[in-house]
Amino acid sequence: MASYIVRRILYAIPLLFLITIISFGMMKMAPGDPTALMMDPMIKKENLVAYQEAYGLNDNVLVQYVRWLGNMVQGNFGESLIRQGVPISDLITARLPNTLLLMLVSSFIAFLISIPLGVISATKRNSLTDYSITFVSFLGIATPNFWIGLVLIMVFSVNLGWFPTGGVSTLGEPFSIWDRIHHLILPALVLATADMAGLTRYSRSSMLDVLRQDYIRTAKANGFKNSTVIFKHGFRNGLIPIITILGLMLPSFIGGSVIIESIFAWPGIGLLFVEAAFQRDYPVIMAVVVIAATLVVVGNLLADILYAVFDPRIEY
Amino acid sequence: MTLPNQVEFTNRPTLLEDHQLQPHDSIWRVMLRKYMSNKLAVIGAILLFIIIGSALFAPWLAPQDPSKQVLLDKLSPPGDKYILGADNLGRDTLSRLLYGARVSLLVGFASVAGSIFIGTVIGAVAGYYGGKLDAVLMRFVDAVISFPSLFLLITLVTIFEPSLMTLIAVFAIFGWTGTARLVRGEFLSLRSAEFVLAARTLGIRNSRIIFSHILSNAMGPIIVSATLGIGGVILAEAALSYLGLGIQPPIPSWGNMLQSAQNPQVMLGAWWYPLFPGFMILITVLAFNFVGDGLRDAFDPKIND
Amino acid sequence: MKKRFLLAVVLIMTLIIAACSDGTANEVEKNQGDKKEEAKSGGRLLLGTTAAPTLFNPYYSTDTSSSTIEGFIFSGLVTVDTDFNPEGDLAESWEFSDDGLTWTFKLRENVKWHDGEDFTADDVVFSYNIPLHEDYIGPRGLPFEIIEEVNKVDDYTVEIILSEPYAPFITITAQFEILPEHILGDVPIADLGKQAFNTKEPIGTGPFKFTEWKEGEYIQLDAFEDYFKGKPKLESIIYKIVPDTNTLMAQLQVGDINLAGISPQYIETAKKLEEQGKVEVSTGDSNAFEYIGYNLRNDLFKDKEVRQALTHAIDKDAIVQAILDGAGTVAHGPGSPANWAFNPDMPEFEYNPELAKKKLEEAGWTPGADGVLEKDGKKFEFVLKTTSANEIRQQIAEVVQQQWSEIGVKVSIELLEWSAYVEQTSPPLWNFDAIVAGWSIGSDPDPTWFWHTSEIENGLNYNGFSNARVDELLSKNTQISDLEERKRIIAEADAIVAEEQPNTFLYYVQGSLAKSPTLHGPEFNAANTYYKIHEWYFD
Amino acid sequence: MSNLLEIKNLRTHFVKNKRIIRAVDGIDFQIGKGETIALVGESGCGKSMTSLSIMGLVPSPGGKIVEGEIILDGVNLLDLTEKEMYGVRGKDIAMIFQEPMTSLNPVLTIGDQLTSVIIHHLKLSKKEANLRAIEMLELVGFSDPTKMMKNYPHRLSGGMRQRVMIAMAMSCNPKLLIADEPTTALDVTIQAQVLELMKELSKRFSTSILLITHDLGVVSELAERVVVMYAGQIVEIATIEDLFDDPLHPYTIGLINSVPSIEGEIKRLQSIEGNVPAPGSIIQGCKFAARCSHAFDRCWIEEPDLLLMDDSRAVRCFLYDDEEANV
Amino acid sequence: MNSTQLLQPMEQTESANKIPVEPILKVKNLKVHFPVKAGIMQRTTGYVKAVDDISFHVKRGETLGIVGESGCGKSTMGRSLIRLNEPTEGSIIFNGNDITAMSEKELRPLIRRKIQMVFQDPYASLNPRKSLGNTLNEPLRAHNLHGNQRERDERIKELLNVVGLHSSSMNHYPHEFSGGQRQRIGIARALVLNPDLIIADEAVSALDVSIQAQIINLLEDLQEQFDLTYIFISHDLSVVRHIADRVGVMYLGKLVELADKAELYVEPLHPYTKALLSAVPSIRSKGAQTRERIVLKGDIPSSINQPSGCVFHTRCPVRMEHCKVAIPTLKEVKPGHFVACHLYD
Repeated sequence: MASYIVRRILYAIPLLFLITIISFGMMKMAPGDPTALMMDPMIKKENLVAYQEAYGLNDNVLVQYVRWLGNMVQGNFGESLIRQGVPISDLITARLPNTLLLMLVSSFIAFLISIPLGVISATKRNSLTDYSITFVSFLGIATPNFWIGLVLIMVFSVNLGWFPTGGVSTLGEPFSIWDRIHHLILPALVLATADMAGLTRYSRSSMLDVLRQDYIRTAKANGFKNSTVIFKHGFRNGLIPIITILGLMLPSFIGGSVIIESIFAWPGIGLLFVEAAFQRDYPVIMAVVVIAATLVVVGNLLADILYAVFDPRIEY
Repeated sequence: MTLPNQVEFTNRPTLLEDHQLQPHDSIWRVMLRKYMSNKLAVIGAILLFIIIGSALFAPWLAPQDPSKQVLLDKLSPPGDKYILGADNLGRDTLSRLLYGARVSLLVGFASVAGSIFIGTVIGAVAGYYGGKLDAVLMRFVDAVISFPSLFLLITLVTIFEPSLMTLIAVFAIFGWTGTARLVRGEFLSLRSAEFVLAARTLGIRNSRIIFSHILSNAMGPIIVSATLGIGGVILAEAALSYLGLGIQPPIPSWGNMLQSAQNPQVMLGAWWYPLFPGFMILITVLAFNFVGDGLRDAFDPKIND
Repeated sequence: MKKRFLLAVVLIMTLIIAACSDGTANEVEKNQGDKKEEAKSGGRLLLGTTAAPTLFNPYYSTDTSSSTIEGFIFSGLVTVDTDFNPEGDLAESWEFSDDGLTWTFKLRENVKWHDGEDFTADDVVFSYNIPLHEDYIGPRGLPFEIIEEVNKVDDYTVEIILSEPYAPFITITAQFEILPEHILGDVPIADLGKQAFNTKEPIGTGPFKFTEWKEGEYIQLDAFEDYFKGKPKLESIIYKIVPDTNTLMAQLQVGDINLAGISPQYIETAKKLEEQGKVEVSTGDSNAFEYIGYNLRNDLFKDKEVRQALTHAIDKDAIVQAILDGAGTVAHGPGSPANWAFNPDMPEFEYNPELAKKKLEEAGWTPGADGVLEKDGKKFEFVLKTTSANEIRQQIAEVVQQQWSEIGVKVSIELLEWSAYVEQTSPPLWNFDAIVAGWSIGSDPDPTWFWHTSEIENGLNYNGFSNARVDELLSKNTQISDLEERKRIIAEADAIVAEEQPNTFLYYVQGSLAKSPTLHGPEFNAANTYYKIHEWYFD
Repeated sequence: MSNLLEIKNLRTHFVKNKRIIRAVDGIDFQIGKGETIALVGESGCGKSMTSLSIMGLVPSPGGKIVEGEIILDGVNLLDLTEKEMYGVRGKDIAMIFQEPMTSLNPVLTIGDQLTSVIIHHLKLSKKEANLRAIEMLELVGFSDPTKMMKNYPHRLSGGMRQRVMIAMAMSCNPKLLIADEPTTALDVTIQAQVLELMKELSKRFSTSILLITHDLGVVSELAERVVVMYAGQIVEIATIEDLFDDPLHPYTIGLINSVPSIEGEIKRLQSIEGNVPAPGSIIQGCKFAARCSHAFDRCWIEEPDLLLMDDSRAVRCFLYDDEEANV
Repeated sequence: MNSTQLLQPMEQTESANKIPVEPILKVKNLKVHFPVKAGIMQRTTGYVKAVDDISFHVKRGETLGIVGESGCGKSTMGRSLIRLNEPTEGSIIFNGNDITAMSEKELRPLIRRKIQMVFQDPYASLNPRKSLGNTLNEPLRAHNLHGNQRERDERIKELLNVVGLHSSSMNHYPHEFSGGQRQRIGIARALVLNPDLIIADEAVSALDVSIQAQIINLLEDLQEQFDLTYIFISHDLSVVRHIADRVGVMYLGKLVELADKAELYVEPLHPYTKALLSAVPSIRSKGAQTRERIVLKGDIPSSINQPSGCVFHTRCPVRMEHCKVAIPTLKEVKPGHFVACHLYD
């Protein structure tokens, strides 16, 4: 398995390389001058040129790419165009933990709710329960995420006052776990709903697949109770494809954070990205895009490893 | 001339008697039967039919010019004058919904058509020829897929300005990866299917094998993913609209109609305004999903009941 | 809000708190004075905004959020009061020579930096020399071009020599705060923009000292005990960054924010909250106007009558009522009622589509087969550009598009992302037919920037407006230090501009400020919302 | 020889596309204690569904036992509750399946799978169950059973997996072992091994075996009596000697003659013309008539009953109907 | 050339039968190896020797049976003969043409018309999206045979008749046919270009016994009728005995024995062949004595790690010391009887 893991890791390297090329390429397609936004229209022309010179905006594209990549490999993402003098890595390190926390918690919620639902749906195939779960999942897929978020804020935060309207913690209050959880519940829930629906559908079909397998018949023929058959023999097998699905869902999960963080004022990289996008802060946009893609690659890597842990058939 | 040994076969007249052959079903009819047995899929198809129909006939169905503003009537509730109320500029919501359907569906269909095309070509090439080409193409797909799509969409939309054409292009350019993987998978498995081998041994040309033998059999999953993809694009456009990066007003799309209702004032005071575009998005995406699900079952040879 | 000089407010893209000066300002002050004795000190001001600041160094930042916070941390030589009158801040008093070229500032003594050091003339000399330095890389060079040299007379006296008389000069000294020479003096000017000082450890002489910047969440400032005007009553200010206005409103409603500017679309919501007793809203004209600008390089708009006709076709009142919910005053010319130089008596082109049609017909434009006006086979159609970043301008564009269509003018709307919009509308491209835009006027009302011929090539006169009389008046206005005289000159220039209608002036922006009822002090003000912030307090 | 299992008039039906498929259409037969009986027929004849009916594992929804009795040691299994059946499956009746590659759970070790069955039915401790499992593995011919316990199924070849399946099936001393095409998926040389093993075990534990297969060769190796099925019905029951020496039913005859022999030369194979009827097709008269070279008028109209020829012999064909003989 | 002529045996074939001439197919030292990639860098660490140094020839008009257990490489070998798998080494000479290295373009007029294949799985071997008529029409069009559609339809109808299907079934799709009928379609498709050699890869394995017999009979009839040469690949020794003239036995990619069927089945020489034959369960009938059964121990080794020396030595009941080291070669020990075993050195 070690060799399998090492191979997966090595495989990720060219992927990351391609990711940087694509990100950089996109940025360079931008027609506008990034300095336009931040410049006082009354700036002296010499100053503008000096400024562009100082930020290397006039160099050859390849030179810019190599410089950027080289710096990035050393953890130096450069500096924000807007927030002069602030290393982007500072911005990222301040924001990333929030995003990761949100994602971990919401994926946990998604798992906790949707996998059992999917399993129930599969074992009670074509029953009323199955139809209800299916319908609700479809509803979940079809409802715009941000809409759920806004409604929840209006109802639970503004009208009922049960939850804060946003942010990671109450400002100025001393740190408390409860306070953090209190702030986390709504955004995590909304982020979870988006993928919960899909995950329920996937775990249903994965479980249905498993329940059709011969070894399930074997277990039944051995006289095991239905619940034993489903959980001991079915569940783990059903879980394996879901792990892969989870890896595949990661991009949409991280993508969803853009919206959720915007709605809930959650200071993660998604919000940073939106801010940067509106300000055309290219170095920040690039950095976040690369980080987000890297997160996906790393997440997939973890999924692969998890896969190998759960599935003894993976040995090489 | 008579064939030698034909006598051998004359004692088999019953071979093809009707009770031996299953009722003369075309594949399409079999699929239709499977499809019709999925209630939700049938409902979805009916809904889509209505939605697409009303989009096509919007100019005849719309009670008013969708861009006609009566500022004094802004945020009128549903009633006689405005069946579904009026928006924040006093425009008729129903008319805008109908015209918005055209835009939302156009974006959905056009961008999915584009991404299906790109994805199919790349997936087919990778899957059929395999080897190094496949490896390179798939690495590229992996890399593109690693970008959370919303990040890509936002980046590109901010770079290129969110016009109708850019949105379609951006959705198409980054929506193809799923199809590419899917098509590649189909090609890989169909490439070694016995009927393809048979076609090769018969000297059928590669191009014909790809199109007539492999692609026609991979069409099912492609259509399914396209169906689901349209729903996805409509949702994504709405999400972009939320950030103000979707289809730009005054062209009405359901996404930007919903977006202009993102305002506590509206949400509390004029609930009908965000309700209807939201509902249309929901229903349409739901319908596409139902249809996709039904098609998936219909195309799946494994599921026979 | 001294920083609102000029350009900060090209960026009134969306909502930002604007300022006002109506008669109530003095009254408020009095009230504050009355309550002073009973006021409890303490309390935390949660100031909500949708725009994150960038850095705290007035010579490098350009955005409103940063300027606001700089105003808390630093002090300038002067500040402006609620009526745009310059008032001594670090400078106790100032005087200028008869030729208007030499300005002498007498500095306050016993002013402490946040780190305990004394403030001296060296700090002023250092600060004002930054943008003059040849290595200076930053966006703020232009206002300083007028300065010839900055000299230290003694520890508490500074002399500034200008290259020509310039009346608005005093507002520049209000806009650019003083930085500590003892900390930054040794830093090469080229590196100054990237100092950790700017973001992590700014040291000023202002009422609040920087404590923490929680990335993406808030900036915390705590009261500076040794503030030279007395220790602020507020314990701290938390400048909270909220991603969008919806969230801002929600947070205001539940009390997670106790002070925020309200953009016009949300004014009704804010009023509702006020009815519920959750907030108090104060409103006033801000120092800005919104307009539809015509590119006079375009043949379509060369004729004054045509421009006037276009204005006649627009129902400004409906726009103000429907889009702004009344939160604006219909405008007929440039300037702002908030400003002392405002001319209330300018030519008006009221809403009258029939008259518009008539005027256009006189100008040779007659309806074609499709109802669109034509002249010499050319149709009256053009592109109206605005930025997608501003919802109100977007809606205005849609309304105007429709109203123009009623007189046979065909307009298509193009929404541009902000920086692309700036790039396309400004020199040297001027790639637009018409735009929906807005200008904020600086602390000094000088209109030279917008209308003087010399500003066409590389300035803010995007329209390409040129009028000899206006040029003459404007050139004079900055040379004159007498306010009444200056006001008269500016009024005349503004009236000519209004007559010429290079823009359809739509309305004067109204600003609103919502605060928690327990917070005392803040009132909406076009000149300086945060005037005397050290005296604000909570019950 | 007393009967271990009696099946009386068993009917198992399916609903597919709103059509009723009579997968098992009224079958009766018995299995004696210690007897090995083979259920033979081509695909779709209902032999596998018979075995699933006995196990109470008819796939549901869709399938249903509509009539009949399955009496094991005097108890009608169809009267038992699902909970009571848990104690029967794997304990009294064990089963091995055709596909050894997929019939074992891929994520559990061989040991896990074996011991869990043993603990479930024999109520042994973990340790005792382990010993028992090792013993069983040894019995089915693994030289290093302890090591095998820790293995996962994917490391084993098909033959080894089928041995594990047999070990699992035999681990609780079942009264009846149902072997559904146990060697079909195996290579000849491996098939030989497994057949040897089954023979040995059945002798040793005197377990009754219901062997389900389409391969007459395998039948001849293992079975004592044969039940031939066609289209959901039994067409002939005979001892193995009678069946091969003197098959009665035209279908049985056709079946035997259509198999090429490894022993010697046959000039031309005799084939049964036509196709196996599609499941669910409704056929009037004898279900085999359409393919039968002896069919006469009556066969197209009436359906023949299963005629008892003697104690061990029965055939469903009008050719052996006395009434016909009289005509 | 009209359509019916095509169905007739080729004239030159008939005359060729009279003179003992070149075999229709000669295979020399054929190897098909697949690289095995392993380790972190996915280097090629070894080869699956699916087909390892096999030589034989096929005489015109005969049926050569190839038997072996799963994984012995018989299918790969069959496919490599028509270049569906690329041979790694060796040569394949068909009708005097070396086709081992020909381009697809060169293969088309020659091999793609003259060698056809019948596949195992009657479900997978037909394109479910094509009607029977289309399936049979396509190759005719691809090779520009039978000018117009009417002629081609005629030809297809005749073909269907020949394989025992009703001509009305042209418009039906594969899913409407039973397994046996589909296999007839597969055979019709193999015949449509009028080939000389047909490779039948487990052509009857997936069928029920009663149907299997029909198809075997059909294949035999067709061979006689069209003077076909067959390579009949199967794991079923009984079927091969019935249909083949000569039989080759494969084990782990090697041809271990090759002889006339009479000899091979009655007097097998290779220990593997002996074990294989004895393992086949057969219908017990009166008088026929049951042969002594040799039950081989253990499993077939994986083809990635082939045993050294004689590949069979790990399971061989009569192995000798040098079997582990020395690779036996296929030698003619009796006229027409080849065996690769050190016992006969």
